[in-house]
Amino acid sequence: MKKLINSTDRVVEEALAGMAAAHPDLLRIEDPNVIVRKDAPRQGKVGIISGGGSGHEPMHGGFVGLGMLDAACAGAVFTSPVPDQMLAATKAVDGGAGVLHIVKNYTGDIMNFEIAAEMADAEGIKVKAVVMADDVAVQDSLYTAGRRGVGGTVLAEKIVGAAAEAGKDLDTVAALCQKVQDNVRSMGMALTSCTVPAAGKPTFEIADDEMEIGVGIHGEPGRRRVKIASADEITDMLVGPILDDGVIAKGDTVLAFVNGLGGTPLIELYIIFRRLAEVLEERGITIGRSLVGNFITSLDMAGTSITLLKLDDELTGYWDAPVHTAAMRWGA
Amino acid sequence: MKKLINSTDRVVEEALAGMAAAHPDLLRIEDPNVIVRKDAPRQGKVGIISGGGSGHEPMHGGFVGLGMLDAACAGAVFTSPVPDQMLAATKAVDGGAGVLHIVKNYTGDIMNFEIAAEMADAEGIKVKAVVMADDVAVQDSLYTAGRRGVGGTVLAEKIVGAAAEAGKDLDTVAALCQKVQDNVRSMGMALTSCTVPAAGKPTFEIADDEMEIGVGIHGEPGRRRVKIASADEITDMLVGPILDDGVIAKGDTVLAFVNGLGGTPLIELYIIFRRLAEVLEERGITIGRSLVGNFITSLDMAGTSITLLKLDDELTGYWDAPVHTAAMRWGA
Amino acid sequence: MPITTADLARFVELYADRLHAAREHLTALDSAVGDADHGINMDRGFSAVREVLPGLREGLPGALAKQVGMKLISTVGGASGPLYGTFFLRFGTSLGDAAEMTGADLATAVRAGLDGVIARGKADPDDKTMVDAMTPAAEALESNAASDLVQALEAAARAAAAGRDRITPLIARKGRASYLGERSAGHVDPGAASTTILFESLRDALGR
Amino acid sequence: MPITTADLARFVELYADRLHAAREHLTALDSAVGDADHGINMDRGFSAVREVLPGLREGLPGALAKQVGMKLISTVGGASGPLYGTFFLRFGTSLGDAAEMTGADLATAVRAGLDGVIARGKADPDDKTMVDAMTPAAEALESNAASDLVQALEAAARAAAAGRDRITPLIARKGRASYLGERSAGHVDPGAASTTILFESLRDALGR
Ligand SMILES: Nc1ncnc2c1ncn2[C@@H]1O[C@H](COP(=O)(O)OP(=O)(O)O)[C@@H](O)[C@H]1O
Ligand SMILES: Nc1ncnc2c1ncn2[C@@H]1O[C@H](COP(=O)(O)OP(=O)(O)O)[C@@H](O)[C@H]1O
Ligand SMILES: [Mg+2]
Ligand SMILES: [Mg+2]
Ligand SMILES: [Mg+2]
Ligand SMILES: [Mg+2]
Repeated sequence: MKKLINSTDRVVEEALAGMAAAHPDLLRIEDPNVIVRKDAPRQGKVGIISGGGSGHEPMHGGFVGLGMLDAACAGAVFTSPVPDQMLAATKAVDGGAGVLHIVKNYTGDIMNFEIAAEMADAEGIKVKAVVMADDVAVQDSLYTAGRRGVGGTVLAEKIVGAAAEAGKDLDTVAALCQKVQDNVRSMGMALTSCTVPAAGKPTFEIADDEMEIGVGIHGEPGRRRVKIASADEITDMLVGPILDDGVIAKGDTVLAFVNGLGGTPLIELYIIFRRLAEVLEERGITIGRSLVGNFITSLDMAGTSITLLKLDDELTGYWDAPVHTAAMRWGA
Repeated sequence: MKKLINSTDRVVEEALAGMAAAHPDLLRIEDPNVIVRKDAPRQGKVGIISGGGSGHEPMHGGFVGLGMLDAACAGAVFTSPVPDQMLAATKAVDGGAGVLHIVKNYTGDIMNFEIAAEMADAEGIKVKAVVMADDVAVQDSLYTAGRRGVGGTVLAEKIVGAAAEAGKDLDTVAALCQKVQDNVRSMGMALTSCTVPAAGKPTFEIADDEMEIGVGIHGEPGRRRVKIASADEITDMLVGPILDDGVIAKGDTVLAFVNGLGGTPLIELYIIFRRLAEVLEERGITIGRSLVGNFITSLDMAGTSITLLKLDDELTGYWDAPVHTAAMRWGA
Repeated sequence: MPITTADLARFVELYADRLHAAREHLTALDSAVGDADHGINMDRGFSAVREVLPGLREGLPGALAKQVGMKLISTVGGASGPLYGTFFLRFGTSLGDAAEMTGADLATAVRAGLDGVIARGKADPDDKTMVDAMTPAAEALESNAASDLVQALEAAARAAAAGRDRITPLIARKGRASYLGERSAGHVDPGAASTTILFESLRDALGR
Repeated sequence: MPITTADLARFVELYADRLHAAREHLTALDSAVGDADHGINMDRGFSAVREVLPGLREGLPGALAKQVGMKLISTVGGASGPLYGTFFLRFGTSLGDAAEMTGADLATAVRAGLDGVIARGKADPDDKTMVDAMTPAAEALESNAASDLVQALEAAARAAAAGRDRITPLIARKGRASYLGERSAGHVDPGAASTTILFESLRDALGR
């Protein structure tokens, strides 16, 4: 395992300390491993919090700031945070208008957020939760834990954060978050495994001529293991199932998001974007907005994911609204 | 070699096509592989161009836009662009006020930019060139090709771009670029080699327990090969030579830039930043501004580089000025 | 012979030791079907538990179990944190203010813990989770409650292991392993493995 | 027997073939001391040259060499592009409008090319660059100019190879290899290797 770390036990704490040192204008770190917007709580504003296992940076801590998250909870690597964190975050950002929990659909995240919501409720804070579950690699059936929350979460946090910043109330931002979920679909693939620091070795073995299609952001095995293919073929293997899911159709305008999983350089992501634009054009779908880069990663995994969000004027407006966080910034 | 590409011959062209598809609001691609700011040339504004081998994305193409570069020339992977490209870029951005070439100090880049400048001169365009050479890993002696241009280039492009946007003339922006060069120092290290697509295998072999200190951004071997160390020790090995170089001293305020080389995830970069902040504090140096992320990469290499720029009000003001490019954006 | 707080503390300590020893093994199981952290998670939680254990030895068994549960909830995270946390919390609640417990009390407490796990995780039988190891263990304790404690604990440990092995060929329908669909068949469920270690530790700590 | 445009074209073609064959080898040499692209660069440039060659066979030898040089400058990039480009450009300029060239003209043209390389790259002798292979080759051609062309070309090829090998133990002081300092000693310079192939191709194409 080759990593820039000091000790496998202190990875998350030290990374958060680094964030605090790098972005004192944006955020502060509170115990236990909660990244809080510098000026939280803001009276009368709905608080937006999210969180999950670490190892997906910049998600979620890099999205704390104006127009996006009020706080993020950083769990151990690939492990849902504990309820104490979500409770601390909820209290830190509650400005009297209630708090929205944006939860990625994983068994652990769901349960820990649920417990936190029960605790917050007991303390008299109004909490709503919306579950993101946009990964079409998982069949949406009774026989699974349901679709995973992946790239769509990044877009939801930006859009919902803008609405909260604009003064919308808790019901409205929760409904907006659900609207993003209803209109966003993603799928990813890996060329290599990630290595969890505490595990010390790659999560899965994969041959030099193989790739994993439909991989999860925690190195969970995907839909199938196949022979490695060209960037164009890979793009097609990801876009196909997204479009087949039926949410996005001919005539729609989308936000096209090509994400890197941490070990893949930007030059390759643009090669994927080239083909994505070509496929969408062929299918009569317009790219209204785009995002290319490492936003929801899987430690050092090489690979990519594609996320498409069907846009309308409301979503586009919130997407374009000013945001100032460590990892996403415009108009401010 | 595991990469998201279609053919080793088309890597650069296809990545540029992807950039054009993703950022039509910012840039256009002109033959031969020149990334030009959408609204170039701007009458009366000094044109700022840079360029170099590809494989360092987002540098330079990701820095084309408002307040930064007017054009970037993308050479083959790790190979200086050819003079035709710099000439085309120079012509595309010349708005009558002359053009600044920001050149990284590599033999090939210097010679190719020189030839281009001779050609531009023959066509009556006023060109000045400033050479960036901030890598303290290379002894600045007569016995080398001189220090390499690395992370300082990113900062120079931002600062000089802001000055040009503010209407400064060619001599002024050239002097400002030289001022950045005089006040910026960098050093990098690698945990793994990069793999040049056309070469198909890693540029260098490195054992699982070794790292390369002082590596170049093209996978050039560094100062020394040593046993792998902790993130804190590595940070010290990079900051030490930077501070020993004498440009930055106790009492100074710096822009602290921790850069990823392409295969290293953000979580590790923040662990490096944590120690960097600690060391600077110990040395009585204040962090005025910071930048953390993958800005000047080396394909899929795992590793990091640290860049420190001594700030004054002028440099800080230009750093803070609005910028809107694919990879760096604020205030716009 | 009734079970005391000291016995319970010895069990928790032994379980903590064994989880630490099984850290790599459980993580390897989770690599195959999940995200390679189950051993790390359990070890982190029980290391934290170990630190608070001394302060709990003097109190009631129910209080000890509840504190263990709360510590797990606030240190483990993931799926196993709320589940094992709830198990110990409900286990402790079931004991009430009793100063000691019988084998029958133990069976009741384990059943209460299991019910909590099911309420929290909503796993059905054969979803291939820890529930499939915990359920037969709880049943074994119940059906042996009248007889010798040593025998009951031995039966529970065997039942947990048998449950773990029985579901190995199944396709997972809950947790991360469910993403794998058919590819999950043939892999040992990490949570069922850690639950088996729980009942083995219970046997070895109390079943002298 | 004078050297014609056809001869020169045959040389360029043979050099292109041999660079293509040596692509991996030259790149491997550059991996050790540079950025692993010298073979790729040269092959890219001479593939482009090969495409324009047919149109140049009918013209003057000087024009052919100049077009080769310009093609290299506009397709190779890196250090070798401007250097080899300048070599062929100056080589061609030295031939002027002559329809044919003698062995002495060839020696003069190579010297002019070498001077161009030195002017462009500012390498001193023993900096461990292509100049250290090109210089002895140019000298061999000059000192054998009066004698048989076959013999002169053979001497030049041997001299280039000897130059390449002579500098292998040295520490590089120009180009990327200079970053290595003492670690560059013992490695063959990629540019000296490609220059040796140039003079070997010249010998084999013209020295019948
Ligand atoms: N809904 C559930 N109900 C009961 N047990 C579950 C459920 N989901 C997962 N588990 C158990 O949790 C184990 C995984 O725990 P762990 O790896 O620590 O958490 P995570 O999956 O969040 O990484 C599984 O092997 C399974 O036994
Ligand atoms: N200043 C110089 N003068 C002459 N030759 C040089 C100089 N710098 C480098 N070279 C030659 O160029 C070769 C490297 O070429 P190449 O790898 O194609 O370019 P780059 O170094 O830009 O990647 C070196 O092996 C050396 O022979
Ligand atoms: Mg987990
Ligand atoms: Mg090169
Ligand atoms: Mg797990
Ligand atoms: Mg080279």
